[in-house]
Amino acid sequence: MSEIALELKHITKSFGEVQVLKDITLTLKKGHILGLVGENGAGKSTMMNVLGGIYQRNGGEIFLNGTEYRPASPKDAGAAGIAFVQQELNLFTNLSVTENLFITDMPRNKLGIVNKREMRRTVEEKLKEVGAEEISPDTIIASLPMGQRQLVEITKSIMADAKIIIFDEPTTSLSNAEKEKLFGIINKMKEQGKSIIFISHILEDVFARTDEIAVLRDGEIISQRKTSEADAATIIKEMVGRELTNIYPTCEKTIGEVVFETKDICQEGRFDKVSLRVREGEIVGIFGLMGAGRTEYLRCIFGLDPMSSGEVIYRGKQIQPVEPENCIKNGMALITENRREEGLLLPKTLRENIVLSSLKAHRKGNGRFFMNAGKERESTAKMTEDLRIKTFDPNEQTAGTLSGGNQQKVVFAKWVLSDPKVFLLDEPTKGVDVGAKYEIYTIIQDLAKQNSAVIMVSSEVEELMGVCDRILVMNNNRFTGELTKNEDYSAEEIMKYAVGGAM
Amino acid sequence: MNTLKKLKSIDAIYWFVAVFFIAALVFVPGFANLAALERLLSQGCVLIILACGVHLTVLNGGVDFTSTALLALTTVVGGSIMSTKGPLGGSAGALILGLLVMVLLGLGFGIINGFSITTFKMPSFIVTMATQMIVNGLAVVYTGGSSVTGMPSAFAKFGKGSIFIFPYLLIVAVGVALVMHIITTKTLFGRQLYAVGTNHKAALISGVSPRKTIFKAYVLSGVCAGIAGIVMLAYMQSGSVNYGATMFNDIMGSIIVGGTSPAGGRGKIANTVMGALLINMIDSVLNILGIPYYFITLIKGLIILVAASIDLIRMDRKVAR
Amino acid sequence: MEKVTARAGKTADGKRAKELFMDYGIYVILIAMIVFFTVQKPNFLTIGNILLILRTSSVLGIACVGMFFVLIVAGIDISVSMNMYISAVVGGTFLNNLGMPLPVCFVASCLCGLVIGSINGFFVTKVKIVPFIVTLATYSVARGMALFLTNQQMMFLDNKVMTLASAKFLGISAFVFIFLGVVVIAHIVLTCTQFGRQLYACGNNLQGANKMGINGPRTVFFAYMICGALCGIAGMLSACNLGVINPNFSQGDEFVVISSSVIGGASLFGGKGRVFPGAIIGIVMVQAIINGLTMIGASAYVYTIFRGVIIFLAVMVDSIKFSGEIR
Amino acid sequence: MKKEMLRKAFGIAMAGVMAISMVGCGGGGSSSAASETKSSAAPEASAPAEPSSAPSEAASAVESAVSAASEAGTEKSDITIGVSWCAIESQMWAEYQNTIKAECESLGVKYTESVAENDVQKQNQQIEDFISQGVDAIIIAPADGEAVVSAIQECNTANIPVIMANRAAGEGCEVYATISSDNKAMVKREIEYIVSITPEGTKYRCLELVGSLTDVNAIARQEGFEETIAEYPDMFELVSTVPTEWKGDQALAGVQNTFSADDTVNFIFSPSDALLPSIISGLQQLDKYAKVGEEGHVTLVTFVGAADAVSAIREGYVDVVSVQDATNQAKLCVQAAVDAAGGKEAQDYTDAGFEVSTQNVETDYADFTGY
Repeated sequence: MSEIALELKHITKSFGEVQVLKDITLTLKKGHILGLVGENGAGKSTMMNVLGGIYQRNGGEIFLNGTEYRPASPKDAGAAGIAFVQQELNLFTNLSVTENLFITDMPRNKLGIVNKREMRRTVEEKLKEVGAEEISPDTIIASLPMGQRQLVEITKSIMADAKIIIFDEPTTSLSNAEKEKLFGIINKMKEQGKSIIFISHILEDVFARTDEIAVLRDGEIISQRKTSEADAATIIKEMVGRELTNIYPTCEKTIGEVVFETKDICQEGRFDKVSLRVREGEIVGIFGLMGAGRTEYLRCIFGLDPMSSGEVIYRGKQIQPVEPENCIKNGMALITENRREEGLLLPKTLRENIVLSSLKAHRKGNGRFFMNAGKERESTAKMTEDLRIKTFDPNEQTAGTLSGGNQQKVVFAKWVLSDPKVFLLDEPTKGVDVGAKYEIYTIIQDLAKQNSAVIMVSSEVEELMGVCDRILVMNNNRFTGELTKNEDYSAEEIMKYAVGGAM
Repeated sequence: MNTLKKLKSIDAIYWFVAVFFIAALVFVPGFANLAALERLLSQGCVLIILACGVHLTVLNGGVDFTSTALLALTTVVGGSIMSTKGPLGGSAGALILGLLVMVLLGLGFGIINGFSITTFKMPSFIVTMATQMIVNGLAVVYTGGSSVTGMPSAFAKFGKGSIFIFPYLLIVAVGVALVMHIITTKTLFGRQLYAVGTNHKAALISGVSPRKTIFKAYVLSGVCAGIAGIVMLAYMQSGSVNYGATMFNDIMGSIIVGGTSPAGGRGKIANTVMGALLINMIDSVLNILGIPYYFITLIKGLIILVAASIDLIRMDRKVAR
Repeated sequence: MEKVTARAGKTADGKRAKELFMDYGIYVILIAMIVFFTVQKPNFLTIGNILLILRTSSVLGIACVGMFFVLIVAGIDISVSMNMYISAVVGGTFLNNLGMPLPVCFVASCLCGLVIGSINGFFVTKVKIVPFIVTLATYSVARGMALFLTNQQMMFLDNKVMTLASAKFLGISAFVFIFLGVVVIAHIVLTCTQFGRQLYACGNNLQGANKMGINGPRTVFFAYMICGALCGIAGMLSACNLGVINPNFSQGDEFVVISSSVIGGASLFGGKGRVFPGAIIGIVMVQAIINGLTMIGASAYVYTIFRGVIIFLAVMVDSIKFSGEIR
Repeated sequence: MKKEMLRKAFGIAMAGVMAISMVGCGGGGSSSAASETKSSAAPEASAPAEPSSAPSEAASAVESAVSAASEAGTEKSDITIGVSWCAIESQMWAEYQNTIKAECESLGVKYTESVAENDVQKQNQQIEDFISQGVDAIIIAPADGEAVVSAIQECNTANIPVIMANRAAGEGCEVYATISSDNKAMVKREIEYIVSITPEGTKYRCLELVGSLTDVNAIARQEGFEETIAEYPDMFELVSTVPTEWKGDQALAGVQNTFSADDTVNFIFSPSDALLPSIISGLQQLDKYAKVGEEGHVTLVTFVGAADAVSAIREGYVDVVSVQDATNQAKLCVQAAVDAAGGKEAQDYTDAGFEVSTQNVETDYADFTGY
């Protein structure tokens, strides 16, 4: 099995003056899984878009099964047998499963009327193929849970009988069970002789599942080698270009009394009397599989989603009503998992973003209406420096032009400035490259050091074990386990609680 | 180099206004005299005030159709209260009451709009369209369709008077624009408004209440419409249910030509004022040149298209989304 | 967003009732209106009058169908009314000055509408200007052109248009058949063709659609083009109906069309709406208000207020369940 | 004459230049979008120049005729009259406009106009722009006589004589001459006339169409009609009042809806001939369009005196039209304007109008064809 399915030679691509791809040279063998790793902004998405016909390359050659390949549109790529499973789900929530799967290629008669029966039959077959026969082809996507949507997305990629399938961070929104299922499907595809490119931030997965690993950095392929010959330290080094000695920072801090408490939180159809206590200076991790209710819990106690009953208490005082504005007033802060949609004002300057949640504190004197621009600039300068945000001018540069890690730091800066005492962090390092991750962990530790209570939700067990003083495990909208640092931390134990088997 | 950079950073609209104005001064006979300029300035006042109000609603991605209808309702109601033919005989008290009622009417419908949009989550487009019909209907019911005349002399003087070539009405308009400018740029509410307009969810999660902010924007727009009604009444010396009927395009034109993004979150009051002046000047100059009005309509439409296209190109260059 | 599974007991029943009300609130208002008018004037609910309402609705109904296409791709078209005007003028010119047969005139106005629609589509998809602004501008441009072509005067149409206006099959006006025909075709296009489903896809997530290999801009462009073409037909049909094109022809009708479409279930946020029965319900509801008020001999002054209130209520019921961003 | 053309050309060129300069300023960069729009916007911007060349040619043709006339010996060639129209939406106004144009031409007077689309605010602005333009006299056909007072005051200050066409101005301003007709009185007289020719015992069940409720003239005609029929309760019964906003489709719907509610309606009052074609279309669709005296005839009473209305009377379908003598009014307006500009006194004139009916059309008005 050494036939080459896809070969990229010296691909270059630039936007205006910025050269995003400098030299991409890559080979994908038939029936192999190629893992592609690299920091955010290394050029992975651009490379994929070149392959997918969304962008046109500036230079270099691509050979598909030995013949020159130059896609002019996504349709060309599809016709050539290249399929994509995207990081963000590209499903139309207002259409049915069948319609989503056939959206560009519906079977139809001469009048253009589509053959619904034929479509449904094909979809049923394909769904069975990926082991998702529980999904009805006529269901509207909006009524499917996330995991099932991902399965639909995968089904989509096998619709066209693709020879090469590219998975772009497919596991970010999946529970472990779903993840296993996905890898099962990938292996099955491999057995069928399909070639797969697997892009992921999660090194464990890459090591466990791939035949080869290629590292992409700054628009160049740094290395491509057999997985069996690679080790994590080297790969990480190649990704960031420097050696990371300690991924998780530690610091000296004192953990005090219980300051934050959620009591008997109920939400119609989801939570039934869920409680949680956090001490001063403590970092509490919440682990749970997708759909366990972690994100929903944070959003619920922050007042973003309706809460039918329950109390949110800070320092013995009940926060009432539980609405974002009031929660913030009482010292709470929420960092959501999707910063571009919910965290930042992308077209606005860093200054405007950073002072956003403490606007009232930046009013002039004792006045009620007017803003104090000088004070804003001062705070912004301090924050960019403290959190080491890379920017040429925080008063001019817009948040949309920053890299993922820097954007996340701006979100942190926004909250650090308003000085809350309870931090709710939802996947704070999602989509952030390794270097920036470290800095974000440092920020989190610093917060705890300054006597804040931190609740951190993450899908990466390792990360929680590295950062948190205590880990709570959630399953089916309940807390099912609790582990304390250094005593009983073990990934297997956590997973056991998470799948709910042990209880 | 530095001056060039500075010149470049001036928004395009100022250049257009300046170029158009100078060209009109040079080439259009009858334009370059003080009386004509004074007339030009007094014509633009109502548009400036209305555009400033609607500007706020556009900033959060909405729109306010009601403001033009409020122009009709406030002038007939306010006019009938302060009229010398009215029950109060045009006394000073009547004048004050009339002015107050006009602003309150604007405020009231602003509250209704804001409440419906924020509480029932109705799209502003439809809400304000429906309230526009209702407000217009009320104005017609109130007068039976006839005009209201007989403004007290003090009010007439206010409407016709001027300092040098600057009509009193312009001073009101500039005052309103200035207040709006300060509100949008210097105050807490202004910052909240831009934040909500840019990213509704991010604003909510950062403790800025979109509901309160949007509500306030519509209320302010209503108040502006009330004040615009006062200026209109003073300028025309009569109240009519017919006012504002064809103004909406000009209002949106002013805002768009001023570079405000109709998607929300971006745009300056000062530029909208300039936009209003430009639209007004185009109207006037083409009128003086004897261009048929349908060409004026057509040209204004084209200018909106061109201005919006340019704005997008500039944004594309500025922000890589 | 995600469906909350209802719990057993009373609350669920209450909730279901509430949801039912919200889903069918428009129908509740429609029925309430019908009952009100029928009580006031029993001949409101006769076959003849219902057919009449349908007939009165048919012209703007066709424009409504066009508006559905645009609303489904999350756009809006303010220029519909002036598009109707200029198309009617073009069609009328073919009829009067060139002496063309009526079908040719319809083709001419349809083409004219199509051109205006294409201009809208071009600026929305290529230049990427917000549709509201583009169509506001083309509104002015089309109006200016139409007034120029007519020299701002009334344009009388040849008498042969009356044959179409009075034509009846089975006692039902030809207009109704044309309207229903357009609705049926549009319904089939939207539900049973790939293009139709792609329209919904583009309205739901345009960027996603592009990535999926749908030619998003082209699809949206076609939506505007179809809307334009249908407006062209509606314009000529209206002109045939009236026998004359006044300078204020169809002025303000864009509001009627948009509000009817929204009442009929299309969303200003795109991706939603069924032409059948939505477009019919929407426009019939608005026209029934006018018909009913005329029948009960209401004062001329209450018409606009009543219409405004009904539109307000209808949209309110529809919006309460909406959970997205406030605009 | 050349100057005039230059001005127009300049106006259009300026708009074009502006549009292009806007693109130029914005699109200096190298982005592909910029060039895309540049190429798209430029032809758009030049678009107005194309169609406008036609009217300016037409205008120049008129002007050359004017100058020819002035060369032929008329001595008033340097007078310019500005005419501010409320709107040219009915045949009467078209007649008015054509007559004034022709009259100006024959007198060798320059003519310039603006149309306000029935928007009173716009009309005020346009009148003020005439002042800036430096015209010698202004003829105003107001959308609302009360609402133009403020603009007329401006004219008074600028010493430009104002002639009111068709409708009088409100109080508080000086008008040189008023050539008007009293809409309300005319409608009243028209209804009286109908009463006088209607046999005793006839019952009229009336549908009244109302023009725009925001238009004072529509209101005047409505009041005239309603007040008069109230005086004859035995003869008239008002079944329905339908607002039309001067729009044909609403008039048509109003007719159909009313007949659907009440088949016995036998009298329609139309406030303008502009609505008549739509009313007739509605009646034809209902098979109610019969001649006077025939079975099922619906009495049609209308206002203005357009050609199609008069011919319909001649054919016997329409009963009565109240005619404003637009031709004569227009001539008087121009005469008054020329007199005023020449410093002479001008006379007010009230056009009483006349009724043309199926009974008198062949006798008294055999030559009258309407306009």
